[in-house]
Order: sequence, then structure tokens, then C-alpha cells
Amino acid sequence: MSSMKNPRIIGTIAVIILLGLTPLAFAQENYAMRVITVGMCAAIAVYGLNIILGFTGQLNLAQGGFFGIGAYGVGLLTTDYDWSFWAAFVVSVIGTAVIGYLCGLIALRTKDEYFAIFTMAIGFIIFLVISRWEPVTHAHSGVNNVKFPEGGGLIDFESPVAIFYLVFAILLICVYTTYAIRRSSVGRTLLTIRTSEDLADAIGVRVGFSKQLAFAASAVFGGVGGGLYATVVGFIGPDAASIDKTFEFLMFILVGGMGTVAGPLLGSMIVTFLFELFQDFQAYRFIVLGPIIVALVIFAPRGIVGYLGGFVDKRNRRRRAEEARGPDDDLDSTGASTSGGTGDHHARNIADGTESGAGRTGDTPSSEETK
Amino acid sequence: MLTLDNVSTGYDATNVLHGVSIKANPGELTVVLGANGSGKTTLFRTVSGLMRVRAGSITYEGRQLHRARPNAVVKAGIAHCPEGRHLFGKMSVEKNLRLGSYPHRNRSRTEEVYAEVLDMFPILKEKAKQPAGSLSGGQQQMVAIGRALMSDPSLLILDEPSMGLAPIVVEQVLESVAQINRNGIGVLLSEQNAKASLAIAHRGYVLAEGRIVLADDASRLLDNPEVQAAYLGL
Amino acid sequence: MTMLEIRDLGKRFGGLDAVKDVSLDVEAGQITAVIGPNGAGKSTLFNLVHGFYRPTAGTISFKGEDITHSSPHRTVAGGIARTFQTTNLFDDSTLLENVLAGRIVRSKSNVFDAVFHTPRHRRESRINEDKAMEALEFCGVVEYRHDLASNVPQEVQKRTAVAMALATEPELLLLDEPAGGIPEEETVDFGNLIRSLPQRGVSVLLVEHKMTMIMDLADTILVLDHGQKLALGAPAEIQSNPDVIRAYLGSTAQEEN
Amino acid sequence: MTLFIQQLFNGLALGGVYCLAAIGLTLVFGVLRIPNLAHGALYMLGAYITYFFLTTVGVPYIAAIGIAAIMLFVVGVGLERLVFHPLRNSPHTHHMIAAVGAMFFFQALAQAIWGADFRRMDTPITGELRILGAEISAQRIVIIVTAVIVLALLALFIKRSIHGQTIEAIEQDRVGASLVGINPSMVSMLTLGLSALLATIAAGLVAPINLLSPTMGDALNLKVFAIIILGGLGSLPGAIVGGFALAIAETMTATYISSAVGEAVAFIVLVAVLAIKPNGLFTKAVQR
Amino acid sequence: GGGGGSGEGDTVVIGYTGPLSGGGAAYGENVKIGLEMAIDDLNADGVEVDGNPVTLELKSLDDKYAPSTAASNAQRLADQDKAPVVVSPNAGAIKAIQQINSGRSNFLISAYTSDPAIVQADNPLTMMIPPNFESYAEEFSETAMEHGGKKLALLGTQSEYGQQWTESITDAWSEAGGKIGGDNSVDYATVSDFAGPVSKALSEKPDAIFVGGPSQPTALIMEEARKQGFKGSFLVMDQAKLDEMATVTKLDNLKNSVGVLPVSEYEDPGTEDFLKKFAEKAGEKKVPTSETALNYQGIAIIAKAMETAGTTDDPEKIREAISEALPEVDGKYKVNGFPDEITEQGHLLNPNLEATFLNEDGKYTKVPIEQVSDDK
Ligand SMILES: Nc1ncnc2c1ncn2[C@@H]1O[C@H](COP(=O)(O)OP(=O)(O)OP(=O)(O)O)[C@@H](O)[C@H]1O
Ligand SMILES: Nc1ncnc2c1ncn2[C@@H]1O[C@H](COP(=O)(O)OP(=O)(O)OP(=O)(O)O)[C@@H](O)[C@H]1O
Ligand SMILES: [Mg+2]
Ligand SMILES: [Mg+2]
Repeated sequence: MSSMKNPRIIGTIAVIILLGLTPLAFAQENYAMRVITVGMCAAIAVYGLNIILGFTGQLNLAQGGFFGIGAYGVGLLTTDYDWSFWAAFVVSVIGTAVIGYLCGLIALRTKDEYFAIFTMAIGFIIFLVISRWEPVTHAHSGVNNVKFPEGGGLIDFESPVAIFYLVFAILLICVYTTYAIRRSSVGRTLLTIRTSEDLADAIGVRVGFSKQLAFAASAVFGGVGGGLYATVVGFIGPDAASIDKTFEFLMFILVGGMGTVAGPLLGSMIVTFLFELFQDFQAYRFIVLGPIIVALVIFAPRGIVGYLGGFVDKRNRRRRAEEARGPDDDLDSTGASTSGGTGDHHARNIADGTESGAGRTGDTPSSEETK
Repeated sequence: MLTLDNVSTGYDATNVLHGVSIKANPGELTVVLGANGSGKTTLFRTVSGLMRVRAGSITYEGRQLHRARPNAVVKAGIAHCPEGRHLFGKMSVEKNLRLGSYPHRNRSRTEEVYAEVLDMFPILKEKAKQPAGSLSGGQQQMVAIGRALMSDPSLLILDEPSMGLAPIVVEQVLESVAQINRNGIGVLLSEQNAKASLAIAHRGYVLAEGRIVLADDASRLLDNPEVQAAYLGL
Repeated sequence: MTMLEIRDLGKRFGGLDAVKDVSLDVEAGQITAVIGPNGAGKSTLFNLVHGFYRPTAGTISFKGEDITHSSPHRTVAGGIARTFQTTNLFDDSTLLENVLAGRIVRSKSNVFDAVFHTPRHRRESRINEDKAMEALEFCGVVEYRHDLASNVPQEVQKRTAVAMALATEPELLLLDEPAGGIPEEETVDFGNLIRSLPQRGVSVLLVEHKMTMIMDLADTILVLDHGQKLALGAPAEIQSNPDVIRAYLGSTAQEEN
Repeated sequence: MTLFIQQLFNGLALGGVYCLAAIGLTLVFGVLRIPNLAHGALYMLGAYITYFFLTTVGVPYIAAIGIAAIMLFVVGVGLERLVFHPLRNSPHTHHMIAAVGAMFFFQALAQAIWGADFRRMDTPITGELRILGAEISAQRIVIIVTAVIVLALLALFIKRSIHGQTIEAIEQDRVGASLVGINPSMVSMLTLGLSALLATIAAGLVAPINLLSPTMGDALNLKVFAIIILGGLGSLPGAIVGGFALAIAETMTATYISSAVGEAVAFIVLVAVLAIKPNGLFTKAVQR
Repeated sequence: GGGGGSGEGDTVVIGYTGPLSGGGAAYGENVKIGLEMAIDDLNADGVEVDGNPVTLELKSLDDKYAPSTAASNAQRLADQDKAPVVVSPNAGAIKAIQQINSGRSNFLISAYTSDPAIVQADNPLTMMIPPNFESYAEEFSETAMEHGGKKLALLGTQSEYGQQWTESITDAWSEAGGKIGGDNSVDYATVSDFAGPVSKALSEKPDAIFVGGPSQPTALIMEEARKQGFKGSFLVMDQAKLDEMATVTKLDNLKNSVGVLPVSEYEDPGTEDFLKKFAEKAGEKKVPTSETALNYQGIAIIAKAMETAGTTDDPEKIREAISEALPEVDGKYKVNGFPDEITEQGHLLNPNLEATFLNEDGKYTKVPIEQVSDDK
């Protein structure tokens, strides 16, 4: 198919291959392997966030909480109850799905900022439960010696490389699922909701139901990421479920690019790397990192992938649009080609964002009397 | 007098207006005709500062306006009733209208114009306390026109004011526009009904693909065979 | 055959009867128009039929089935599509993507089909693409299919809105001022588009303020005023109805004659 | 019974703290439509600057708060110009992350300047009042009274004055607002400045009953968000009622159930309220 | 890296991961100062391993109190900087680090926490520095009962450590025949106004109150309690230091309290010099705490163990050598109750552990403490 020639897909595949090969370079470097593997666990949760935020446009601030539920599920079941990792993993993910679904039932009655803060409250309640429910979660003492996945005598997951590839494989599934969703009618459904719920409603989209599913799916990814995280790091404390985790995820997705296939992965890796890089500054690192975060958001608002993809898309669209209009429609094609040719050059200089304070047209579609 | 000299502008990568020059004399009613997408709205948005001028200049009564922000343009006396209305949906109709007088904030003048607006659109009296967003499409259009009037402008820009209005109200609105103009307020108008608008206008411009292709007195445009063919359905 | 049957429909907002005691039969294969002064309740009527609003009185049935309380996605799935008074498209998407969105309601494949790339998924993708293209073509905007919705002229947007509605494969199409913002002189083409809908098996319920167009297209006209029926009949009757002239048409009526 | 009355007053004082901290946030939310997560950091910065002038420079208490408030106004304006203004056409997510970045920056900055150690700020307002057997310090009374006065004045300003209405107008349609002559950029700037100023007044009043540390704003941040959402975004009466209600709920549950529940109660109430009224308590349900 | 422990003029990195930003930053800084002071002094004295002079170097990383970050940091310190020793000052972080220090990477944890769970883990490469906190409960209870009465209110902090203390005090107090009210623990870090929790605790009319978290908020709670009319005695958890508390509240508010002995009250051979050097480094206003002093001792012990073991890069050997090295440590490094033995599990034990009672005259009187066993 022609989509195979799409530079975005090529780029995504390149990133994945590169990542897949890192153990070759770093197999002996426990630290590097650890940072990358933990980063990939986060990336999985970020793919969840991508579904609800990137596709559906709902800012879910409970993702850290779901990550924590996954992590504690695996952590507690493999230690206090001595389950096998795999059983614990499956049960925790199902548990996260159920909790996510239930939270979604209420959460999705709210909209926009209310939804964001509502989910933030849910996330915080999850955190409080984990950090206060001593008898079950051991509160601040955390969960020690989380089991490694059982390799059934074939693979020894205690080896950093083996566990790397386990997480990597699951991450691949997430990336592919995201890709598949994006180009299917399911993805289109979610995207219509992001743009306008009213209009989506009008063309027969089951808005509530779809949002509900997206929310649950996002929670599931969070749980998967958390479950893997627990086994990778071996010890988990309440910080695994904290609101800081959520903001970390958000940072990853924003830097990478919301609603894109490769964005969450790239963002997770780059920001993780950036954070480690600045560790040498200790307490002062945020004097530098803070402004960097702000600058990234301002100057690359669509994230790295969005930024690169934007060029590709624009070019493709223009080419296709001109092709489509074709030569049979003389009047139109002349008009289009003049504006396409000269306008482009013009725009570069002017698109510096200093448009008049009022913003653009598309900003505030005057909402009609429709509900 | 409003003068646009060689104004070019556009959205993102594409230019929409290509060196447009027009003049609107004080107190006159100037109409801009043009097919869909010819750039009328863009032209108006440029005048009121909602869009940046990429080349050329705009002056009004001797003042440079091409770098002015919308709020400064209103203060200079140009009110714009935009396509898409841009009302404050959750505020009452009355508040919407009264906010229109923000540039001058002259109490007695506010009351005067407010009464005039309610006279022009009696239905708004009934709806005064209702959120503007809950009004019907046409009623909202009335609020938008009224709000523009409230700033007590010397030049009023109306972008398809009759959009979505019932035929009987369209007549009435055009009549009101003529009346407003007779009271000495300049009007810059784009209107679907070319014939009716030319009938009340002093001067007219024809815009095609972002360029002025015809500029003449309104009466002469009415007789112009090209215009008749393209816009008057004759 | 009666496609849509509205009986004694009412909708109150606070103390206001936006729609009251309205009854209407929309016949299959016909174009039925609803006109009336601003605020007469036309859009509200549409919202009621489509399921955006819950009626406070009365019933609606479609092809003999009661849909008074059904939600929008059910009504759309059942075969009623609509457009909005202010054009409403997904601005950041191309026209083709917009119209494809209209196909969602007819898509059966789910996430698993997408992930596993099942034959059903592939078949459906192809059908969706074909139908979307067909709708675009039918509405005469196919050459703009790769342009962003926010970048095309209003008329193209209006036509795309119709194409998007058609992509849901409706039997009844509700058009709320489809030609708003299009100069009177240019509405002829647009009228032709609407006129051709019944031949496609799509009945039309139309709200419009452009009298030339209405008189030209409509088989039956319902006139609303203050939420209530003012008149119902063929265009010629309506045009000469003194009540309608006084409340709505004004002098245009004479002109048309 | 004395316990109940004592806790009621403690709850009221805590409510005053919450309200004072929340007003600026609601205002910013009203105008810029952004959840300013850096609000707690502004509050913290305000406290430190007040501390600096009070303790290090040695100006009187009220004057120290005044100077700090003005300085923070400038910081707020700067924050709007440098961070939020460039983002005015972006989705909320971007603001939130940018605000988190700004918060990191302010915290690190404060730690670099004043160190990580807790600091104590003294107040000239001393003494206790006995009301119905309950002991309550004068500082807390001042907090309650200031909170109520500031909130009432602001509510009046927004509802009555045309300047206040500009804030509402911008919230509802930026283009429309600029077309009636409002300068949205200016209003945004002033609003953020004002919110930082109010946060400083809050911090100056509250810091003496607690401690200064670079992270002092964090704990308040989450609660304050719960409050403004509970009351309905941008609603000042909502902020008042929400602030006092949550504070009293918190003290009472902590007293009669358990402190862990007390800590969570704000969020539990929030979840419960939003489940029933998805737009908060004080938003008029406007049909569009 | 400095892999070759027997090269000449080698630099050995001592790793440190602790909270240097966020809520725990002050605590993390205190530990860091102790490490820096020790390393400065040791380098000045000269460390010689296997006949070669060795320079110690501190490399610190911030973990914001998050265990998983602490573990990553530790791994980084061990892998990239080849640190044979990593210092960590909180139990959660230490548990996370214990997941990696004896498997994938090899390094000694210098653990600054009084939670015995970290030695119960049987990690062969952990050295626990402070006394087991459970040692205090009995003496604290007895002392407080002597000066007050039988009814105790609980008002400790909600951290992991605070909760363990609360439990331990609860047991000891009941054993000593006292009565205990409800658990009013609050999170000292997030509470905006302490008046509420204090009122609640006082409503039970207690004779003594258990308090404790970071020094400053603890002081505030005690002040609030006194303001609301509490006259009894306080049991102050070891995280809070009475002398540090005296910098934020009047000494009057603190009287009649039992807590850990301030560093300045120790009479070890090195204490006086240590206090002077500390004042030079951190300023006159800052109060030296046991976090600083005990970690100062800890590094000195490790350096001596390296010398004894004759290696800087074999953590197992270093750990083994500690026992032998303890008596060899120079007196100047003995500042805050120096240990004379290390248990098999890795716990440094000070033979004469003492706490203090701050009496009505504002004088510190010593209270001898008997150390409990680390076993569960
Ligand atoms: N926000 C936008 N982004 C990109 N292109 C736009 C935007 N708005 C309008 N255009 C394009 O600019 C051109 C001029 O549009 P404009 O709205 O000014 O025309 P108009 O004469 O007012 O038409 P109408 O009669 O439909 O109102 C059109 O080709 C349109 O597609
Ligand atoms: N959500 C609502 N809340 C309150 N009143 C409403 C609401 N929606 C509509 N109305 C009122 O109901 C009446 C009918 O409105 P509707 O939009 O149906 O009119 P319309 O016939 O479509 O008018 P137009 O031709 O101007 O679009 C109007 O008076 C309007 O103010
Ligand atoms: Mg236009
Ligand atoms: Mg309507």
C-alpha cells in the first residue's frame, strides 16, 4: 500500500528499530538499561493517555493513579499473596479496566476543565488510598521484592536485557494498537468527538459510549505500564501513583506529540533522557528544566512528531489538493496555484505568532442554539 | 474617510487579498459585492484589526490603522458586526448590548442608542434578560447588529447583516441601515441581496478572488451589464 | 407514504413555548419546508426530531416507529440526518475526512477488526471511502476533498455539510438553512442539489429564509409563528396567505408575484 | 460541644485560608480559561518576598505584604506575557504543562535563594480570642475577615462594574470582546497580575500560622483546585462557599471520623458533587 | 572510571542520592553537609589504601524522595561513577536500592534510617547508621509518664516513619500501663493549619502528647498545643530535634519534653571541633543535627574500612572490614555517639545511647536508652 511510503510510518519504524537495538549498545550498562526500560513502562501509560487525550481531547489527570493501581496490583499479589507475575499482571490489568470504567461513568458526565480536575481528584483519591491504607498497601513502607516474570525455564527475566525485551514487546503492541485505532473508524469516531461533540452527536456517533470506552482503554494502558513498572523496579512506593507521575506522562505526550503514533514513545524517551542529563545540577536543575519545558510547549506546541509531521502533511495535502482539482476546472486551478505559489513564501515570515490579540477565526465557533 | 491602499493579507500559507484599494467616504454607504469566497469577510476583518495586514496600509480619518488592534480600531470609531456574530453567549442580551458601548462608556449616549436598538428590533425587548446564546439564529444576528451600533460609531461595518433573517426582517434591516446612514454614520456593507443593497448605497466595489475588479457609484453599478449578469441575476 | 409523523409536539424553555402543538406529516419522496419568523421554533423543531432536545409534549414517529425519546445516534442510525444552521464541520480535517466521519454510524468494525486488520475491516474501509467519494461528488465538491474545511468557501462548506449528512445514508434529511450565507443569485445550483435528493430516496425537511428557493422546491410548506402552526399548504397557497405575508414575507411576497 | 465549636472556628479559619488562596485562581480561570497550576508557586514566592522584607530588610508587616504584593503583580504580568500569552490559542493541556514548568522554576529559584529549610514568619498580630469557650488566635480572625471582604469586593466588582464585565466577556468570546473595544491581552495581563497579588496577600496572612518552604504551595494547590471546581469555575460566590464548605468538612471529618478521611474529604465531596452537578454548584445551567 | 583500586593517587567516588529538591530538600541537604564535611576532613588527613593515597569525592544526585528515582540514581552512581558506596537517607529509597545492590550492581549502601526493616531484609551490603527507633519508645514513655500522667494523645506525622513510631509508642505506652486516645496523626507536610488537629487531640484531655515530624512543623504543633492550654509533656519523635525546634518557637513551648539528645549536648572527643566546623560551613544560625553528625561518622567509618580492607572497589570486603575498622577510627570523627560494633545484619551499634528530657528550667537532662534487637 502507498501508506508504506509515508514518511511518518518510516520514521516511527526507524525509532522503534533504534530502540529495539539499544541493548546491543548498553547491555552492560545497567543504569542505561534501567532508565530506558522504566521509560518504556511510562511510555505504555502515555499511550493510554494518548487515546483519551490525543484522540478524544479529554484531559485525563488520573493516569498516574491507574498506573499506580497496576503497579500495586502486581506488587501486592506477587508478594503478599505469592501469585505468579503473569497471573497478577492479568488480574491487575483487568482490575484497572474495571476501576477505569467505573470512574469513567461519572467522569464523563463532566466536560473540559471539569473533567480534568475531576480526574485529578480521582487520581488523588487513588493516591491517598494507596498511601494511607496501611494494612493492605503497606502505605509508605511500600512493596518490596516484587517478583520477576516467570520465564518458564526458557527466559530468565532477571536479566536486564530479557525484561527490556518483554517491555519492548508490549510497548510495540501498544504502538501498533494506536496506529490501528488511528486509521480505523474507531479512531475517526474519537477524533470527531475531540473536534466537536455536538457535531459528532449529529452524525450518529455514540459520544458518551465512545468516550467511556476510550477512558477505560486509557486506564488499561496505564495499568499495563504500571504492572510492568512494578516488576522492573522491584520496589514500589506510593510515589508510583502520585499526581507527579501524571504530570510526567503529560510532559512526555506533549513533547512527543499528542494524537500521533510515535509521539508518546519519542516524548517519553527524550524527556526521560533530559531529566537524567540534568541530574548533575541536583536541586538547581529545575531552574533550567522549568523554562525548557515552557519553551517546548510554546515553540513546539504539537510536539516533536506533530512538528515534523506537520510539514509532511501540509505538503501532501497541498499536492493532493492540487491534483484533485485537476486541469478540468480552469478557473479554480489558476486561483489555487497562484495562492499556493506566492503565499507560501509570504507566510513563513509572518507566521511568527504575533497575530493581533484577538486570535484567529476558528477559535470560537459561535455555538448555535443546538445543545 | 477610510482608505485602504494596496492591502494584502491572508490565512497561514495562502494570500486571500491581493493589493486591495478602496475608499469609504464619510457618511456614505459603501457596498462590497463579490461571490462566495471572494474575500469580503477577510477584507472587513482586516479593517477592524482582527487580521494582520501583510502589505499595504489602512488609514481612517488621517490615522494609520493597519497595525492597530481591534480595540483601538473600535475606539477610532469603526464598529464591526462580524460574520459569525461572536456574541457573549452566557450573558444576557442586555449585557451584550451594553458592553457594545464599552469604547465610549457615556451613560446618556448608551441609554439613547440602547432605546434605538430596541426600537429597531422589538423582539429583543422581550429577550433582554435571556442569555444571548439561547436566542434563535436570527435573533442573535439582531443582537450582533445592535451591539455594533452601541459603540456609537462613525463607520459601521456590516458583514452580511441579513444572514439568517426572515424576509420581512431583511427588508426592515436594510431600511434601518439606510436610516442609520442617513443619520450621518458611514456604512461598509456586504450583503447577499446585491440589488437591494446597491439600491441604498452610494458607492460599490466588486471583489473577485481577492482583487477589486470594479469600483463605481452604486447607481452606475446597478446599470452595469457585467454586474447585472453576475450579481443581479438579470 | 408518511415518513415522519409529528403529533402535538411541544417544547418549553422556562416560561417560553418554543414549539407548541405542532403536527406535521412528512411524505416520502417529497420536500417539505418549514418557514417562519426568527425565533418561530424551526430549529427547535429540528432539534426535537433529531433527539437533541427532549419534547415536553407530543410524539414523533418515523416510519411508524416511535422516536419521541430516542437519542441522536439512534435517530441517525434509524435514517434521519441533519445539518446545522451555522455550518458545522470538523475544521481541521479535510472535506473527505469530514464526510468519512459521516460513515461512522454505518460502520460495524471495531477496534479488534482494526488491530487485526480483518477482512471485514478492509471491506468496510473500502466501502466507506467509496460512499464518501460518491457523496462528495453528488454534492459537487469532490475536487476540494483534500482541502481543509476551514480553507474552503462557505458554499463549499455548506455542500460538504450536506455530503456528510448523506454519508450516513439517511432516508430523511433535515436541512437547517442550508443556503444561509450564499447570495440569493447563486442559490439556484444549490436548489438543484436539494431537488435531486428525493430521487436518491432521501426525503427532505427544509428550513430556509430564501423564498425563491423555498417556493421553487417545496411540495408542502409549514409556517410556524411563535412556536405554533400558522399555515400549512402548497407554496402557492402559502405565498398568498395574508397571515403569512404579514408575519413573515412582507413585501417580498408581492415582488414574487 | 466545646470541641465542636472550637473545630467550627478552626474550620472557618482554614476556610479563610483556602478562600484567599482560591480567589486569584478563579479569576485567572475566568478570564484566561487556564488552570494555573503555578498558582501555588506564586503564593509561595509571595510568602518568601514578604518574609524577606519583613525579616531581612525590616519593614513593618503590612508594608512588607504591600511591597511583596506589588512585586508579585509584576511577576504575574511577566508570567502572562512570557508563558500564557504565547499559548493563548493552544489547548488547556499546554497551559497546564507550561504552568508546571513555571512552578518547577519558581520552586527551584526559591530554594536557590532562601534554601530548603523551613522558615518562620512572625506577625505583630498576636493574642487569642475566646468565643463560646473556643480559643482562636487573632491572626486567624484577620484571615477570615480579610477573605470575606476581599471576596465580596471582587464579586461586586465583577458583577457591577463594566470593567468586571470585560472579564466575563473575554471568557465567553475573545473575538467578540476585542470587537467591542476590550483589549483582551491587557485584561489577561492585569488579571494574572491581580491573581498573583491576591495570592501574596493570602500568603502574607497565612504564612505566620504555618511555615515557609519552597513547596508550601503544593499542598494548597490541589485543594484550591477542588474548591474552585466545586463552586463552579470563575464563580466568586462559588469560591467562597466552596472554600468554607470544604474546610469545615475537612476539620469535622478529621475530628469525628479520621484524619486520613479528613485529608481526602475535599476530593470525595468534589467527586460526589460533580457526579450530580457536572458543572459545579454555582454555574447557571445555560442552554446553548 | 576509577576501577583500579590499587592505582596511585586514585579518586574514589562516594555516591549520594537524597531529596535535594521538593518537600524533603532540607533534610537531604543536612545529610549532604555531613558527607561533605567528612570527605573534606578525610582528604585533608589523607586516606591510604593498600599503600596508595586515595582522594574521596562526593557525587550527589537528587531523588525528590521518590524510591524509584533513588534506585536509578544509585545504579547510575555505581555504574557510571563506579561508586563502591551509595548513601541514602530514607527507608523507602533504601528498600528500592536494595533491589539492585547485590545483584545487577555491586555496592555498599550506607543507610541513614532508623527503620530496622532495612536490616531485616538481610541485604549483605547494607550498613545501617542510626539506632533502631524502637529503642526509644520504652524510655520515652516512662520519662513522660513520670512528668505527666497516664493519658497519651497521638499527633505524629503521617509519613511511613511517623506511623511506625506511632505504633511503637502505642505499644510501649500501653505496656507501661498508660491509656491511649485516638490516632490523630496528620501529614505535617500538607496541613495548612494545625489548629484543627491540635484541638481534636486536646479534647481527649491528655497528660502527654506524642508529636514529631520535621523539627519546624513539630515545633509549631507544640506551640499551638500550648496556646490552646496544654500543660502536660511531649514525646518527641527522633526526626524532630529540640534544639532546632527552639529556632522557630519559644523554648517555653518546648519544655517538659522527651526527645533525642541534641548534637551539641554530646561529649564525644570530636564533638566540639565538629560544631565549630559546622558553624563555619553552614552558618551560625543553622543548628547541627544528627543527620549531619551521624553521616559524618558514617563516612569516616567507611574510609577506615577501605583502608583496613585494602580495597576501594570491593564492597563485600569493605563491608567485612567495618567491624575491624571501628576501633581504629580517629577520635575526631567521633561526634554523636560513636558505635563500637556492627551487627551481622549490618547495624552500627552505639554502646551508650542517650536521649534527653528538656525540663521546666529549659535544661537538657540525659536519659539512657537501652537498644532493642533488630529482629522482628
Ligand atoms: N480561517 C481561514 N483559514 C484559511 N482560509 C480561509 C479562512 N477563512 C476564509 N478563508 C479563505 O479565504 C477566502 C476568502 O474568504 P472570505 O470569507 O473572506 O470570503 P467572503 O467573500 O466573505 O465569502 P462569503 O460570501 O462566503 O462570506 C476563501 O477562499 C476562504 O476559503
Ligand atoms: N435553549 C434555549 N433556552 C431558552 N430559549 C430558547 C432555547 N432555544 C431556543 N429558545 C427560544 O425558542 C425560540 C425558538 O427558537 P428557534 O431557534 O427554534 O427559532 P428559529 O425558528 O430557528 O429561528 P431562526 O429563523 O432565527 O433561526 C426563540 O425565541 C428562542 O429564543
Ligand atoms: Mg463572508
Ligand atoms: Mg433557526
